[in-house]
Formats: sequence, C-alpha cells, structure tokens
Amino acid sequence: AAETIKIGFHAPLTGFAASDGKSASEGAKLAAEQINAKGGVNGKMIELVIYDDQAKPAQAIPIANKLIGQDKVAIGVSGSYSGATRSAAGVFQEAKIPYISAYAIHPDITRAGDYVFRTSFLGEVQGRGGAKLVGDTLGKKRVVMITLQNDFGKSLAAGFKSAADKFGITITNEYQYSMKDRQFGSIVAKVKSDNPEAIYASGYYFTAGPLVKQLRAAGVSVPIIGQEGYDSQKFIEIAGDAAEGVIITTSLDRDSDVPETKDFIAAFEKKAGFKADMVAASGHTAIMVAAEALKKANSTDPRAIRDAVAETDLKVSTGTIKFNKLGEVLKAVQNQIVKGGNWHRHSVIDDPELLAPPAE
Amino acid sequence: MGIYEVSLATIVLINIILALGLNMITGFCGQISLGHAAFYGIGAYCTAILAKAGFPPAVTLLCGLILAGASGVVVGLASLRVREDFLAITTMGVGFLFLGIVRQQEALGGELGISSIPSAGMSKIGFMLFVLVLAALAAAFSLFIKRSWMGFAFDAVADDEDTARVLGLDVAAYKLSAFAMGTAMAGLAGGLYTYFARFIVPDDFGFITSITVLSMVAVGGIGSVFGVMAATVVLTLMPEFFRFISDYKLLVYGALLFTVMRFAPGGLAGFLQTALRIRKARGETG
Amino acid sequence: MTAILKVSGVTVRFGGIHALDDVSFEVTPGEFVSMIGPNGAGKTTLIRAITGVVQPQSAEIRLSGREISNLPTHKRSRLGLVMTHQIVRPFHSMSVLENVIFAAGHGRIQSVFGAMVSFDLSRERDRAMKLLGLLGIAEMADKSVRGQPLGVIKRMEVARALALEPKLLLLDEPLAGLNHIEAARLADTVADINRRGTTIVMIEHNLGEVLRVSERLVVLDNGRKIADGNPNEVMRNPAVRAAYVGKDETDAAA
Amino acid sequence: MLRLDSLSCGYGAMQAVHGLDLHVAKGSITTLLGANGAGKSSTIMCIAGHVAVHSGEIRYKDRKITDASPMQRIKDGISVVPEGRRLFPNLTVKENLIVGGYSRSRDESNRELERMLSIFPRLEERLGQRAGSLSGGEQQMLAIGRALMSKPELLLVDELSLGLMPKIIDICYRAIAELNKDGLTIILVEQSTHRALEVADQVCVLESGRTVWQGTSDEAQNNVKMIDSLLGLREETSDA
Amino acid sequence: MLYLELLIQGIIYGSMYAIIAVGLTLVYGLLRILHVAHAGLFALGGYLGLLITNATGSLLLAMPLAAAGVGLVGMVVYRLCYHPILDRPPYVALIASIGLFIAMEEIYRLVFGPYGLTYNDVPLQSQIAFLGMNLRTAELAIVFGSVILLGTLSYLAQKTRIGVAWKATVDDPQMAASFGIDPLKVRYLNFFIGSGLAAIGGIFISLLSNLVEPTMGGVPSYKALAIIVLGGLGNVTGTLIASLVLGVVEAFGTIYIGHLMDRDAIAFAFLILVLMIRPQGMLSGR
Ligand SMILES: Nc1ncnc2c1ncn2[C@@H]1O[C@H](COP(=O)(O)OP(=O)(O)OP(=O)(O)O)[C@@H](O)[C@H]1O
Ligand SMILES: Nc1ncnc2c1ncn2[C@@H]1O[C@H](COP(=O)(O)OP(=O)(O)OP(=O)(O)O)[C@@H](O)[C@H]1O
Ligand SMILES: [Mg+2]
Ligand SMILES: [Mg+2]
Repeated sequence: AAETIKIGFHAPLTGFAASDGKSASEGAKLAAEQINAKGGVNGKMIELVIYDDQAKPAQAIPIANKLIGQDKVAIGVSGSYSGATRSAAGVFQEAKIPYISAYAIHPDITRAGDYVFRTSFLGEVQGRGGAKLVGDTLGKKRVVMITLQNDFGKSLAAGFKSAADKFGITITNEYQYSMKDRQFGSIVAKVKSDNPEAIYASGYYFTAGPLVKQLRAAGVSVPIIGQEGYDSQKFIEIAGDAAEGVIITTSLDRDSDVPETKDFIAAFEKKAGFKADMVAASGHTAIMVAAEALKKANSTDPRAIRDAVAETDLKVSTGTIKFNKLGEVLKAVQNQIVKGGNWHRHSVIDDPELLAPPAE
Repeated sequence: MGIYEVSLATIVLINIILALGLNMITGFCGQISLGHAAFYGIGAYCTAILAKAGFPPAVTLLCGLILAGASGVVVGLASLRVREDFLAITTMGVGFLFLGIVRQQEALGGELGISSIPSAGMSKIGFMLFVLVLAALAAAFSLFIKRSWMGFAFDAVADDEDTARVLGLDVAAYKLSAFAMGTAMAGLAGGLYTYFARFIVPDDFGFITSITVLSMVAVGGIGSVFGVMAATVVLTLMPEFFRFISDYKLLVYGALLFTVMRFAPGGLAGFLQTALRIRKARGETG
Repeated sequence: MTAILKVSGVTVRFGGIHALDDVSFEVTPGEFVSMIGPNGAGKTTLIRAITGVVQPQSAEIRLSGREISNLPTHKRSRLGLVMTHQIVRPFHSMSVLENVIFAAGHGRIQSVFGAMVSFDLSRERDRAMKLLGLLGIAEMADKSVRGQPLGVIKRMEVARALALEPKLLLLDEPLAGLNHIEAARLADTVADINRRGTTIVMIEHNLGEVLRVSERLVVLDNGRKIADGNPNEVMRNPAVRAAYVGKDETDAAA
Repeated sequence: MLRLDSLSCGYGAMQAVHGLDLHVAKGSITTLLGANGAGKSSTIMCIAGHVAVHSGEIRYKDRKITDASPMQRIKDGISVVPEGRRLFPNLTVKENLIVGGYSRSRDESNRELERMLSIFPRLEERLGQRAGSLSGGEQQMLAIGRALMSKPELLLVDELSLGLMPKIIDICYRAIAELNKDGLTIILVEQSTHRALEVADQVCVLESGRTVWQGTSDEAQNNVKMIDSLLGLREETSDA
Repeated sequence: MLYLELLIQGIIYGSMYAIIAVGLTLVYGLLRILHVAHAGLFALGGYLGLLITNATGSLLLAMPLAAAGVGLVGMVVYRLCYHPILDRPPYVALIASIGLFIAMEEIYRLVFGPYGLTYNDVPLQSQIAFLGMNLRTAELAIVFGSVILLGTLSYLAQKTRIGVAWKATVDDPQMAASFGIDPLKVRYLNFFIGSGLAAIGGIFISLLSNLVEPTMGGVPSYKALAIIVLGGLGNVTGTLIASLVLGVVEAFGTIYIGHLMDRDAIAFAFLILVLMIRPQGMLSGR
C-alpha cells in the first residue's frame, strides 16, 4: 500500500460514554474519508488509528503512549471526555507530539503545554454564553440551576454563575444530580415549588431527555436552557413533545448557510444513518484541523506540525477555527431551539469579550 | 523498552501492590472488601496534595500510606460489627461514600480532580524501577505474613471467627491489622499512581476499580501471592492485548472474567494446583 | 479452698424464653463436676455464658477470685477458661492436626506483632501430636477435617481445648456420638486429665459414664439449679428422677 | 423390603463402604453398629440417596432404586433422620415439621403434625422458635419428628439417642417400638449398644466399611464380648 | 405540600427499587449469591418491553411477554452460570456475575446500539391530578403494580407450603430433597420469578424516562445489593421496607444534602449508619 500519515484518535467506544464515542469516531472517520477522497494530504492518504479509552484517565495513558511509541502517529486527536483527554494530553506534551481535543471542556487540558489544542468551547465559556442567552436574549432573571455533577456540568455552572450578575440574573437555587440519574422526581417537585422564570440545566442528552420530560410532565412550563450536551436528535426523541422550545448553547448550527456545515450535516447522515450531533461535528472538525495542519507543515517534524496547527485558520462544520496563544479556539456560540421535532437556529452569541477563552 | 512498554510495566507493578493489599484483607483474613479503591484514592489524594505543596516523594508516599492505613483501621472497625455479605456491601458503601464526598470537595479539586502534579523526579524508566522495588517488597512482605503465625491466625479468622475467639484469639486485633496492612499497601499504590499519572480525578477510584482489584485477587486464587501477581499482570494487560478488537474489548473482558470463575473457580492458583495434582497422580500410577 | 470458678446469679433470656434464671454454683480447683439436666434446661447456655459467647442479662462470674464477666471471650480463654462445642465447630479448611496446632500456638498469637515474627511450629506440632495420641485419633492427624466422622471431630475438639492448657475445662457432651467403648475410653482420658490437675466441668447425658467418673453432680432444670452434690445422693433426689431419669437408669442408679 | 447387594459407596474417589450385603425384612428393626468412621452414616445416607453408589445395587420393595433421586425415595416411603440432624436452622419448628410432611397431602400432614406434638410436647412449646436456636436435645426430637411426618414405610435413623436425656430416650424407643408394631421397617444406627440390641431383630457390625459380623439380636446378646471388641477395634489400632 | 410531594416521589423511587430488589432477594435468599447480573436482566426487560410495545402498540401485552422472556433467560443464567459453582465461596459467584453483567451490557450495546432506544409513543403518560399534584399514570402504575406483585409474592413466601419449601431449600437443599422438595425446581422457579420482576422493573423505569440504554442496569447493579442488605438479606418484607425507606431518604437527600454528597453517597451513608446500629439489617433474615 501507498505510504500513509497516521492520526491517532481515542474515544470511549465502550462503557457508559459509548454513544458519544461512537458519534465522535463516526465524525472523525467521515473527515478522514472526505480528505482521502480528495487525494489525501500532500499525496499521502491519512490513516486513523482509533483506540477505545472507555473515558477512563487510567486507560488513556497507555493509549497515548502506544499511539506515540508504537504507532508513531504524526498528531493525536481526542474524541473523549475531559478526564481521559487530560491524562493523554500530558503524555503527548511530554513527547512533543501535537494533540487536539475535539470536545472535552476542562480548562487544564490546553495548559498541559504548547503542543495541546482544543477546537471546542471551554465549559466556562459556554456557561457564560448561557448566562447571556438567559438574562439578555430571553430576559429571564430568576433562574434555578440543575447541575450535572461532573466536570462538564460543574464548569458550565461556574461559567454561568460568573456571568450571572452581569445579566442581572439571580440564581434562586441550585440542585445537583449525577451522571447515572434518570429519575428526577424530587428535583422536579422542588423546582416546581421554587417557581423560577427559567431553568438552566446542564446534562447530556441521556440525562437531559428524561429531565426535561419529567419537568414538563409535572407542569413546569418555564423555558429550559441547555448546552451542547443536549445536542443530539436523541434528546428530542426521548423528551418527545416536552422538548419543544428547549434552547441550547452549542457549536453546530442546523440552519446554517455555511457550505462546510451544510455539507457535513448531509454527509454525516448519509454515512452514519442517523442525524449529526455536536459531538460528531466536533470529531469531524478536529480531524479536519489536524489534516490541514499536516498539509501545511508538509513535514514529519512534530515541531513544524505543531506550528502549523497553531496557525490554523479554517472554516469547518462548527465554525471558523483559530487558536489563541494557549491553544484555545475562539468562535461564536450557536443557540439552537427545538421546533417541530428538530433543532433550529434560535440566535447567535458573538461577543468576543464574553466568550474569550483564557490565554494562559 | 519503548515509552509504551514502560508505562504498561509501571501500571502493572502499581496494580500488583494494590492487589496484594486486598489479598491481605480478603485472601488472608477472609474479610471481603468491595471498597478497596477508596484507600487507593486516599493514598493518591494525600500524595497529590502534599506533592503539590512541595514535599518530596519519600514524604508524600509515606503519608499516603499511613493515612490510608489509618482509614483502613476505621473501616476495619466496621468489620467487627458486620460480617460476610453485610461487610461486602458496607465496604462497597465506603467506596461510594468516599467518592461522593471527594466529588463535592472543592479543596480536593472536586469533579475536576487534581492536575499538574509534580513528577517524582525520576525518568520514566527510573520510576518504573522504583515501583518494581516496592512491588517486590510488597510481595516479600505478603509471603512473610503468610508463612508466619499471623498468617495461621488469619486462616483461623477466615475459617470461623467465633471458634477462633473461643480458642483465645483476639479476632478484632487481627482483623484490624489485616485492614491496616492491606489498606496501607493500597495507599502506597495510590501514591505511586499519582506520580505516574500526575493527574487524578475521583472516577479513578470508583466502584469499577474496586471490582477490578477484587477480580485480580479472585482470578489469581484467593490467598495465593504468586497467583494474585500473575492475575494482576494478565488482567491489567488484557485490555491492551484486546485493543485491536476495540468494539468487543469489554465484552471479551467480561466474558473472560466470567469464564475463569465458571470453569476455574479456584482461580489461576487453584487451576495450576489441580493441574499439578493430576500430573502427580498420573506419575504415581504410571 | 477458694473456688476456681464462682458463678452467681446468671440469668439469660432469649426474647421471651428464660433459658437461665438466677443460677449460681462453684467449682473448687481439681474437681470433676458433671452437669446434667433435661434437654433445653440451659446447660449449654450456662457454659456459653461463662465463656462469654452468650451475653447474660445479669451474672457475676469469678475465675480464681477475679471478676471476668466483662472480659471478651478470648481473654477468658487466655486466663485458662476453655470450652468445647456441643455442636462441633472445627476449622474446616485445616487438617485435624492443624486445628490442634493452632490452639497449641495460643502463646504465639497473643500479640499481633509477636505472631508476625514467629514462624516455627515444630514445638506446637509435637504437642498437638501428643494430644491427638492421647485421644486416640493420631492416625487422622493429616486428614482434612471435612468428612471426618463425628466421633473424631468430637475428640479433636477436646484435644484442641487441651492444647490451650486450660485451668478449667468446660466440656459440652464430649461423649455424644461415641459408642459405649469409645465413650468409656474418652471418659477415662478426661478423668486422667483431671487427675493431672485440670479442673473439669462436663455436660453429659451418658449417665453411666457420668456416675462412673465424676465427683460431683449439678442438675439444671428449666433454667434453674435443682440439685448439686454427691452423684449418688443427687440421683436419689426425687425431683431429679422425675425430671430426668428414664426407666433404665433408674434401675442402674438404684 | 430392602436389599443391599454388595453395595459400595463413597465420596468422590474415597470409598467409605465396601461390598455391603444386607437384607431387611418388612416390619423388622435392623441395627448397624461400628466404631467411629466404620461407615454407618455413609450406609444410611446412601440408602437415602445422598451418597454416590460406586457399585452394587439397592432394591426396595423388589424394585431397583440404586439411581433413584432422594425425592423419589421419600415418595416411596423412605425417610431419614440424618447424622448431625440437619434441621433447617432458619425455619421455625413448625415449618420444619411441615417440610417433613411435604410429600404428603396438606390434610394428612396436618394430622401427622398433631400426632408428633403429642409425642414431643416440648416441641409444641417451641413451635415458633427458629430450629437453629433449639437446644441439642430439642433439635434431636425435631429431627425425629420431622422424619416421621412423611408417614414412612422405611425409617433410617442415624444416632437416635444422640444428645437426648435418658427420659426422652425412653420415649423415643417406646415410640419406635410402637411404630414398628404398626408395620414400620427401621434401620437404626446407635452408639448405645445395649439399647439397640434390645429392640433390634437383626444386627450388623461394620468395620472400615465392611461387614464383620451379622446375625440376629439374640445371637448378638450372646456374643456381647466379641461385639465389644469389634467396636473397640479402631482404638486399639490407633493406640498401637 | 412540598414535603408531601417529595414523600410521594420517594415512594415512587422506593417502589421501583422494591420491584428490582425483591427479585434479587429471592435469588440471594436461595443461593447466597450477590447476583449483580440481575441488573443486566433488568435492562433486558426494558429492551424487550420497549421493543414489544413498539411493535404491537400494547404495553399490556409487552409486560407479561417481557417478564416471561426475561424469566426464561434468568433460568438459563442460573443453569449455565451459577449452578456449577454453587459450592464455591461466594466471591466466586460474585466475580462471575460481574463478568456476566459487563458482557450483557456490551451485548446490548452491540445489538441495540449505544444511543439507547425510545418508545414510538410512550404509554401511560396522561396526567392525573392528585392532591394538587400532577402525577403521571405511569407513576401510579409503578406504585400500585409493585404493591400488588410484591404483596402476592410475600403472601406466597410466608403463608404457603411453597414458601416453606423455598425457605427449606435456602437452608439445606440436600435435606429439602430428602423430604420431597426438588431444589432444582425451586431454584428455576425462583430465577423465573426474580428475573421476571426485574424485567417489570426495567419496563417501569423506561416509562418514566422514555429511554432504554445498554448501561441502564448500572445503578440497580449495586443499589439493589445495598437494599437487600439493608432489608436483612433474604428477607422479602425487609427488602420492601428498605426499598421504600431508601427511596424516601434519597428523595429528600438529593434536595437537602445534595450539595454535600451525591445520591449514591447519601444512600450508602444511610446504609452504613443503619448497619452500624443494626448489623443484621433493618429486619434480620437469618
Ligand atoms: N438463641 C436462642 N434463641 C432462643 N432460644 C434459645 C436460644 N438458644 C437457646 N435457646 C433456648 O434456651 C433453652 C436452653 O438451651 P440450652 O442449649 O442451654 O439447653 P441444654 O441444657 O444445653 O439442652 P441439651 O441437653 O438439649 O443440649 C432451650 O429451650 C433453647 O431452645
Ligand atoms: N463428606 C465426606 N467426604 C469424604 N469422606 C467422608 C465424608 N463423610 C464421611 N467420610 C469418610 O467415610 C468414612 C465412613 O464415615 P461414616 O460417617 O460413615 O462413619 P460412621 O460409622 O457413621 O462414624 P461415626 O460413628 O463417627 O458417626 C470415614 O472414614 C469418613 O472419613
Ligand atoms: Mg446442650
Ligand atoms: Mg455416623
């Protein structure tokens, strides 16, 4: 076979996060196919080396070492959650191989060093976006938070709280639930008695679907604001009619006119057989960015590739990717709303100051 | 050895210390524990915090070991009150409680864990050798205990603690020492893991980890030091062997765990013993 | 002479059942006391209370003058107060010999740290073998306890108790499950042990052997002591005969 | 009624009984004697279907039952008081008795229950107590009562008088004699030789899993010395 | 008002727990196996119930069909997995069971996909006003369904000869056989009923969340163990009470001390507390 360039990719293909792992890797594979169909990178085909990390930090370390030491990948991409991504980031940084995180939200990931980048929002940034959406766009001031107890939920909550004042929001109460919960009866009962103007609830589609369904069933009718964790057709399937009107902050705009986004949404559904979600788009984006950097660097030197990644300026399905000094991306937040059983554009938050990621 | 192999070897050795700790409690003394990961976690968090405060590895590891051992004694007190399956579930509860509390402690990094932990000041290979020495010590210590009168007393407690008591054994003291020694080893393993990963989150020390360690002990053959070590090597590396079948990896792992218990319930040690006995019997008749 | 064991006011209740009701008795050093009484009279419960396996509602128990009712079982055992089980409780995972060796090593396992640093068990092995020989089960020494006939395990229990070098040995129906020849032998062995200085309290329904070897008889009925004294006198007590004795032994005792 | 033809049985590779021949007539009482470990209990449990037959045959009412399950055997009328009693410790006294009569209809079982309680009034006082917490003797009474609940035709009793006080032993022997008069066939393992010889029609002495003496109880009464020396055998070898 | 509402939510949680845990109690009581794979059967119940409902449009048909199907699978699990290792120490079966559970989850993922399935049209969602609250029919169905099923079961266990036969088999299967009880039949029946209950639990839960996922057994896998221990291990009534109490504790706990520890930790803190006071569980079974 012709010589290939290897891109390392790890995602939770089994275990509790397997669904996100599947979306991310399908997105990544689609990107690789599209690139190879166009002749690859500088005449070489790219090859994805995909490993399952079960979203476990302890598993991600040997995987990162294997990708670097045995598979000799040119660049690594994480399609996994923050824990696994953080531990792998350390290994890549130490080996000085560039590494891109597709959708993990933990702030420390890029702080591992100058070889680590992220093509998605930080949790805190998105939380701030959420605050603007609630307080400014929707004009709701008395808010109850329902926070998912993991790094994703916690950093969203921190971001939301930090910007709440700025938009005149008072947080009347905050409840926490864990990743495994699907039954929210008691939280729902309490929220009902709190009688807020809006609910800011973090979660993934598999927790948010039941949560929203149960809130609505109990007669809570105020706006519910979510984030990219909701961003999946599955959320609408689970919550059914209750999903109508739910608004989220995310990075994939379903009604986009941008060709990259439109192409991706169509191509993904064709390839995978189900509708694209944010995670899939993120996996796709990260591979696109990696491939573009490999093309520009046109070298096997990790340093050159790193520099090429740092200089990225690429239009992809989730927007235009440009990195700051720390390796964080700066882009607009897409607000989507459920209407008629599908995600549609609600509004866009493009406030560079509010959305500025940390630079060190 | 490439970096991949070194990292695997290190994690295997850490797990050996961890599993030998549980073997002390469950294998030797017969007190089933489903919460071993909590002590692993206590050692890890203690080490991480001290290391970030600037203490050298010798100090941090020792503190982790002592803190875990002391907590082990506290949980051991529960073993004086509840027995067998009640104890199994109580220790499981201790695991969940530890995790639940750590998750909500911002001082311990909460859900985000602790990162940027300083290195142990050794090269990767150097660190592996360091862990190797400690693992060898742990194994030697286990063998030493097993052969001593203490091991004999543990056997008696594991078999029938009421009778042991009637025969003049201070059962409580022995149970507590088993917990203290076993959890201290877990604490040491946790500290080593901290220096290895240099980033820890609560989930590293969850129920799954406890179960994994217990299966190392059970697959190895409860109480058998060499069996447990062999099983630890196999079970730690198994996910790596099966990487190529990504999608089926966990299925194969689960099925294998089941199969070993189903067809070789004495674990590897029991399996080897049976095999040897058959060979011996054959030798005698032949 | 001061009593080696002085029990007063032992009361044990299980829910509504009064198993023991204010029982008192004394044992002087070197004595061989047998305890009899109808089934369910509370004999087993009494020695379990003495060794601390059962928690009495009230009791005063003195061993050589020292109050021990607040000590845990293992401490009482170390003071020389040892019992065997009516329903056998061997360590199933060990051989017959190991069961006894373990008891013989009671000195080594007293402190956890002592136990950690001692390895040698040849002395204990010798003693254990001697005891098994004494009880006539030396040839079973290396067999696993599992599957041993009841008679062997019963004697193993006695050997194990002796290995603890008791001052006062409480035996719960040691002769049950032995045929009359074996029973006679074991009774002789026990009497012999007694002659060498160990005080013995033996619960037994085998009246023939009881009357043959013991010096004193205590009778419990319905949780109360109803007689205490010289065996032949006790057996003539009508209350005892009414509660306990069948037609055969009536003749035998008469 | 029951025939054992060169029966060998044991546990795994270990053989406990070697080529035992025994004929038990209907309505008779047979006593098995022997030193510790002679194989008495093993024989009993083998007839009850709990010990694996290695070779030989068990015939009951002229049918081969060598391979029948314990469930089958109790339906055919074989009931057992096992060594160590083997009560259901967490069941109450009453429940233990109900299990004893499980192979009979509910009405029959209730009738038997009344009868048992009249034989052992002590059990009536303890009906609701956990069997495991009964005293040793009470447990023995329950074990006997439980076995009789199924109205057996052949009763296997391992150590009838174990742990019982003399008075109750009398009651038990009287009950046994009465049942025997009503046609119950009994195989008895007993340690107290002279009690056993009194009631038995036939005596069989075992040693290391083999029959070493067999005869009627009258013959046995006349050979007490010889039987005693057989019973002591194990002791002598071990003393040597 | 709020308290009443929380109490009712607690009872709903409790009923769900009860129906899963009672099934597990049956298995545990009989075999002393910590049958973790029960949670795998629970998930299978969810899948079958949902698939049949989607195919036929009738939940009423799906319930018994799924229960019977899963019941049969339960019997197969017993025969293939537990029957051969019954005489082994309990941890052997525990590890085998965990292996089996992992494998089951993976099979669901591979067969039904990782994203989970939803109802075409979720049944029993109509609202019922009750003391000023909006309850869904499904929530009431859960409470009443559990009461009826468990009441029947509890009657069977305590008042009938079958119940006595069951308890006798628990204590000593060999002797039970000697009195005409077929232990194998009792065990099959037990696994059938227990697994059937698990299946119904799986369907109930899916009605509230409209989601059946491969990992949905995760929570019951350990929480059900905690409940049966709380209830006194092997005690059906105790399990019922423990389920309800734990449901209520969680309902209030998540609201009022949720910032201190998560739901699991609350449950287990409660468990440890109870066990330290009553080492034999709330109602002791043995
Ligand atoms: N844990 C318990 N719970 C309830 N009752 C009990 C318990 N232990 C013993 N008993 C009752 O207490 C009484 C005394 O029992 P104990 O075992 O002391 O009798 P014993 O004199 O040794 O009789 P035996 O000669 O039959 O062995 C019995 O009636 C028994 O049923
Ligand atoms: N479960 C078992 N496993 C292995 N061997 C056994 C088992 N039960 C009994 N044996 C062996 O079988 C032989 C016969 O034992 P058995 O119990 O039949 O003797 P017994 O005549 O009833 O003795 P005892 O008078 O002590 O009750 C003994 O050597 C014993 O060690
Ligand atoms: Mg007694
Ligand atoms: Mg016997």
